[in-house]
Amino acid sequence: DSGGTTPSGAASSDPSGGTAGTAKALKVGWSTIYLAPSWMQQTLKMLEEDVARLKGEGKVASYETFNANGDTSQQIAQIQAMIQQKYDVILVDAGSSTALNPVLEQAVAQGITVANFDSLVTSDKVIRVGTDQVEWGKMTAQWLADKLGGKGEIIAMNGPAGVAVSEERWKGAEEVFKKYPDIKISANVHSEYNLAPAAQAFASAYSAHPNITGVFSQGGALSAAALQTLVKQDKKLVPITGENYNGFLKMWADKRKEGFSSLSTAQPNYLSVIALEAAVAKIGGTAVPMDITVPLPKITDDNLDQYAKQDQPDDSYPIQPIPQSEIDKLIGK
Amino acid sequence: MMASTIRGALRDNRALWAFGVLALTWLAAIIFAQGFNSVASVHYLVQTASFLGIVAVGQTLVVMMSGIDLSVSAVVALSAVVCAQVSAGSGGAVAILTALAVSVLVGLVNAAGLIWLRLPPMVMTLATGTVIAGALLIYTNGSPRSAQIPLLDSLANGSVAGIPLATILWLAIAAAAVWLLHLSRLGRYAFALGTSEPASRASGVPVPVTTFVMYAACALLAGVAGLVLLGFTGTSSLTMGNPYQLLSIASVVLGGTSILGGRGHLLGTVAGALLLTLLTALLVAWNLSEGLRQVSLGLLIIVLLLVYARERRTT
Amino acid sequence: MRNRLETAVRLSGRAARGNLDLVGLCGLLVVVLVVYQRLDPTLLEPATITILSAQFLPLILAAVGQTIVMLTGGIDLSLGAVLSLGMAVFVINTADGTMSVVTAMVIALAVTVLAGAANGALVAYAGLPPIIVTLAASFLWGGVTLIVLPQPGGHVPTGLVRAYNLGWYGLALPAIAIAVALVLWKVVKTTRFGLTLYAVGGNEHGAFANGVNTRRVKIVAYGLAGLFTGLAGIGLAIQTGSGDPTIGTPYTLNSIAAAVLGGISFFGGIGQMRGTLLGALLLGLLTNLLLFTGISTFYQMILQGVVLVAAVAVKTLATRERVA
Amino acid sequence: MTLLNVERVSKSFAGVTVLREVSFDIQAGEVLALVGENGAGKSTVLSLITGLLTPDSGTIRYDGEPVRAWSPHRARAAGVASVHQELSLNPHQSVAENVFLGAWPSRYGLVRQGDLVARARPLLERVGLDVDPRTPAGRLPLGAQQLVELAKALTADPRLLILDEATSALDDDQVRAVFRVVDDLRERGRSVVIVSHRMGELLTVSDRLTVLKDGEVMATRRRDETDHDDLVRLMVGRELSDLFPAKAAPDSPQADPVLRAAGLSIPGACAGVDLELRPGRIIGLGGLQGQGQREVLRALFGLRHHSGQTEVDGRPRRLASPREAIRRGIAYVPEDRKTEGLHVVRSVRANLALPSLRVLAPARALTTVSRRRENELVEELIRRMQVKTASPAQEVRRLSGGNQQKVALAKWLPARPRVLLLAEPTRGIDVGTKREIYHLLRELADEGMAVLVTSGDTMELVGLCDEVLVMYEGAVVERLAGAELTEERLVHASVVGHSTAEETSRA
Ligand SMILES: Nc1ncnc2c1ncn2[C@@H]1O[C@H](COP(=O)(O)OP(=O)(O)OP(=O)(O)O)[C@@H](O)[C@H]1O
Ligand SMILES: Nc1ncnc2c1ncn2[C@@H]1O[C@H](COP(=O)(O)OP(=O)(O)OP(=O)(O)O)[C@@H](O)[C@H]1O
Ligand SMILES: [Mg+2]
Ligand SMILES: [Mg+2]
Repeated sequence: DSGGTTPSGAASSDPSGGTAGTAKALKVGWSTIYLAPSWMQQTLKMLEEDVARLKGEGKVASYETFNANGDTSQQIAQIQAMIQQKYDVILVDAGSSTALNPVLEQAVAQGITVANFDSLVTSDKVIRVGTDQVEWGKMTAQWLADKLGGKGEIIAMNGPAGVAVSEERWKGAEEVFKKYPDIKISANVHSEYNLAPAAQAFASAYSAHPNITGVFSQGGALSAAALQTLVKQDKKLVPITGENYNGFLKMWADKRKEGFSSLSTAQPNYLSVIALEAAVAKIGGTAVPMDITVPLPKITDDNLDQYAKQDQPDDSYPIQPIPQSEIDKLIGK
Repeated sequence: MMASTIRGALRDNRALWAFGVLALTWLAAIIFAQGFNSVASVHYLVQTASFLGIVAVGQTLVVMMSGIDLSVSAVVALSAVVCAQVSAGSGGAVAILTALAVSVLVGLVNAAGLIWLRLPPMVMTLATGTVIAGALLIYTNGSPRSAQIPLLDSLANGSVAGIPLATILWLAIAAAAVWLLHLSRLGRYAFALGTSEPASRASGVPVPVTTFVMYAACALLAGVAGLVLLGFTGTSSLTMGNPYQLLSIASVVLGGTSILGGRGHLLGTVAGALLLTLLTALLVAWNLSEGLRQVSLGLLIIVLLLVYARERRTT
Repeated sequence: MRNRLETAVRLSGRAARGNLDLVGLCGLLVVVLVVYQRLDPTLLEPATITILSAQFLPLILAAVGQTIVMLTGGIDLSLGAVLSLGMAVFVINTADGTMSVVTAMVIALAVTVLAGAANGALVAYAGLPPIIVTLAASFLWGGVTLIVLPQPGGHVPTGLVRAYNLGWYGLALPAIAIAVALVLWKVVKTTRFGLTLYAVGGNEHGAFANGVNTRRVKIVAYGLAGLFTGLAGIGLAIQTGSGDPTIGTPYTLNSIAAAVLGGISFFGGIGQMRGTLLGALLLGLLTNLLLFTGISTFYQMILQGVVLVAAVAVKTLATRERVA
Repeated sequence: MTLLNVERVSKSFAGVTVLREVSFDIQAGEVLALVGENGAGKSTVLSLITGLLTPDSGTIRYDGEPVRAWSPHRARAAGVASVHQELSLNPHQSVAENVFLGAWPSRYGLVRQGDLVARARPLLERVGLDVDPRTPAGRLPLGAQQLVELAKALTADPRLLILDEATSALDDDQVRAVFRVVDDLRERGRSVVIVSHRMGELLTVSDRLTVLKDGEVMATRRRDETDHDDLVRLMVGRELSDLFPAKAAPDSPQADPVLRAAGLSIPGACAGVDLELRPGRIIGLGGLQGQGQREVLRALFGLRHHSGQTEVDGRPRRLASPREAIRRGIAYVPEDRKTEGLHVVRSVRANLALPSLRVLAPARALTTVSRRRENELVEELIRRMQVKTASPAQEVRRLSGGNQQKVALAKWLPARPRVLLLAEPTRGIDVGTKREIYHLLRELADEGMAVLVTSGDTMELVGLCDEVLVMYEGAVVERLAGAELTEERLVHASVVGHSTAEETSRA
């Protein structure tokens, strides 16, 4: 009975979206390219909590997760199935920055509200909630360049080649490093965002270049791999940029007194929550901006203790909760 | 005539070739790329090679009987995840044993599928791999744990007389596998199965027993590799085994073992794993773009195989 | 007399068993379709057919390519990489305008045919087993794809994307493309080359000793597989309106699964393309079906593995010889 | 006119010289026989002619021109057709498709199955084969497959037909059909090279005979200048007496059967077969091709599902797998040695040791294989059976056919089986070796082994066996022993399908 009508047309004009009783409850689905990585698991939990809350408020009727397990074509099929099943809101963590465009636009054309977060598509017809990946690279690279005083030798640890997130972060970093001709990038390593292969990749790069003075890393597991290797080999702890991967944060906290220093940022899990709330708000009639760029958190030597969680597994991504007011501001309420 | 005799002899000893090529590549690396001449570099190459190497030794056992195990990647993760999970409640020793037992179980299931359901090994092991990956998601509820198990930690990171313990473990495993494959009765049966199943059956080879033992041993070794990796990184993850699926097969083949089964030597796989690790490191050192790096890796593997791993025709 | 009769009975029994395979697959397909129809009543409407055929086209064509290679007794582990390569080459050459799309298609197909033929030449001349050659080649072509298209991008004319995905004057273009490709195969199969393909797969040395140029046959077969794989890549590019250098990877194993499900032997020389078609359809529909049933994603992977094992096991057990 | 000249060709494999300056020629309209012991180099020299191999030195002239860049493809195009010693059919394609392999008739480039079948029929008829051309070739019995090969060779109406042991799996009827084809070709001015170990056949069909020994031509004789003994002397280098050993004394006390089968049935292959195998006796299974003889042997070795009673040493035992059969002391040497008999890509040593691993690698040594004892065992076997191999490490596929057969038999001996099942044990084996095998089998029988042999060669059955069961359409129709065991009665029962006794009683 959710019909093919465009729900936004029937929405009330109440900008606060507090018309829970009158608006119909929504059918929400999330299609994700992967579910196995712990970041995704954490995201799923956060999303489910928010869904539970919205259900309580009567705004969401049902919720479903779809895992494409790395297969972009399957993700397309999933979204098509969701269109078929007349979902009201489709959340997407995309497996390809371009391949999903047609099907997502098709969903939008059917009156479905599509909110894309984390790994973003290039289509401007959907709500896109993300961080600025180029800025990520710029910010952390700049910190490293400053730390090195503009000269030195570094190893760059990147994610898998050909994946948009990885390429964009590196693009930002490269821009910065171009300004410092005295910083030599002696090896540029690609690895899955995964500790074991990263550790091996770093170990082999490091054994070829033992004189590096810094590491640019664009992922937490990659940073942990690098730091771990240095610690194990009892080598000088050079500055390493990072991410809020708990294994890395714990090690950093531990080695901080030995002079190790980093600047880390995060791809916050609450992107999913913002995306969900943006979609719900949009259906509720709010003028939600199509591009929502969430500021990148900064984890420094000073605020590290708020993040590093000694009691949680290494493979988790601690993050400070985002206040509801902040969310409301981002989604234009 | 002399030349052809020598060629024949060398051809029959492809494992030796693998070591020769390894030595040459290493020499080339030392001369043409920087950083390969240090003790530290050797240390880390043999250490990282041992993770792959342990899996590849197991893979050799099944390839020799003309099988293939595509579930090794899943078993690596399975063993690490189970160990980390169990150790939280029951302590290290129990956890290690549980992990290994579960790994062996997977091997037995693989073998059962081959024997009783008559599935092609590729299909069966691929399917078990998928099932394990799904089961792990359910088991961990998506968040696998970290674990500091002292035994595994020292096994993965410690050294004795400058030789990484992981490498020593690898070589010990390889020695045991050499006995199993090349000296014991079961190994003979595996070779026989690898060259002709009908002839083996008609010669009284115990096909089920051989299959069960070899697949169980392969899975067990993947499990051991998972544990060592758990020790190495201190944490488990659901995807930690992924690189080993194809690389273990590539190591076996680079070691001169015929992928069709029945020909080769297990020690070749040791060289193969080292060679593959070295090649990867070398390509990193050259600082190529990822595209060029993959192209080079593919071409290098083909060229090396052309040197010594060609199959003879059945004329 | 009795002998003759028994032979006849045995033969017809075998024929039935040979087709039993396909009959079984067809039966399963019908069951799946009926269930599907209940969950999605629009199944047989043109719009849904367009969508589904667009969705299945890459897998079906990739499986056709894989089947050709498997019939020669080979296997192509670089199929996914070649598919991405075709897609990448296609999208960097398309701009708006029909002419350029056709040119881009021709260029992309030329590239994938060459890549396939190169695989075939290695298999034929290098004396290396296909599984190894194509494993190494998967790195090679994957690398080439990353050089051609370092990250997702490119653009396919929007009109084409719309016509392909939403129907063109009510015609399901992807379904037509699939039909054309299958007719093409049917023609190839009835040529001498088609028979040679089966001959080489069934007994390579025998074929060679009878004057068949086995090397050329392999090169052509892999090249032909490259053609179908390239078509799959182009289809995927049009479906998604763009190119992605890593999108092809899952097709390697999926195409093998479809072929095996369809009764193509790993040892070559045995199997029919219609089996592969059924296998690919079944695989695609089953995966889709899971999306409608609302089974937890955690269990979906397990189910996929179990379904594959069960399907292939039932098939092998039902059709195997009754020898001890 | 000389069609083909082989001039001083030599060939060696991995340092072992196989052909040494071999010369001979073939005239148009002539049938030339190549004879020689196993491993003399017959197949090798024929492979040079068909382009499968290239000579190390020497020339081959075809039509007076030295052949250049010779390959199977070119040879075929030039009118050389061959039936190789090893079958080259594709088991999964139909007989018709196999007959035209590589040269399928097509219209507008398309091959029509109906057309294939129609064109295959007369060819099959010509070689005396009565099968549906649509049958998959792999389903035919070996003999029929050889005839399909022959039909295939005839498709291009060859100028030179090469038959390398093309009659080894055929029964007498089928052999006659082949010879009709050969005669027909000769009459039309075509040439034929024929290799066979059945000397009698060669002496009837050929015009000249060239004898090879150890890779060298010993002599070439016209048919009317030579006879059986002369040829054997040239081949073997000495006289051969008593081809067959003496039989067991007919009135000697009979031991209890080791293996007994009652009502053995396999759907579509055999029905209600009763047989008893006793120590010291050699029993033969005769009859035309494919009357179920092979399946009986396979069933007794646990390779084929069957119904009926089987008893070992008087106790009922299920023979459900080869392992069980082996455990009960049964050994089997299959007809098709390349798939079930041998690991062709493995060494002679590995093949010979495989069934004896329990002894060579006992549990108390943690199943470690004793290399020393393995080498001893293997060398002993090679010596005893006179296997001609460069070394125990040589791959079995590099052995000549006859030597492969020896390995397939020899590997069972150390296990001291009590029942030996042999399918066509001398197929493709030279006279000298045949004699050795016959004597060996009798020796084994005298030592207490029970032997069951199938053979398409009537003379062999009559000469070797103590009793012969004749099979017809899956049933045993006649049992011949003692004075009743003659070639005439055996052939009669094979063809007519019931015993002479029955005939007389019915009359
Ligand atoms: N499919 C085939 N089956 C059998 N023989 C073949 C086949 N293809 C080619 N040959 C023949 O095998 C012989 C060996 O081929 P080629 O010389 O190319 O191989 P090679 O690389 O030299 O191998 P090797 O070193 O083992 O001799 C040649 O005479 C060739 O014509
Ligand atoms: N590819 C090869 N590699 C090594 N040795 C070979 C090869 N082919 C044949 N030989 C050897 O050459 C010799 C001659 O073999 P060939 O097959 O020509 O004998 P033959 O006369 O046909 O014997 P048979 O009557 O048993 O068929 C044998 O000793 C055999 O072992
Ligand atoms: Mg050569
Ligand atoms: Mg021969």
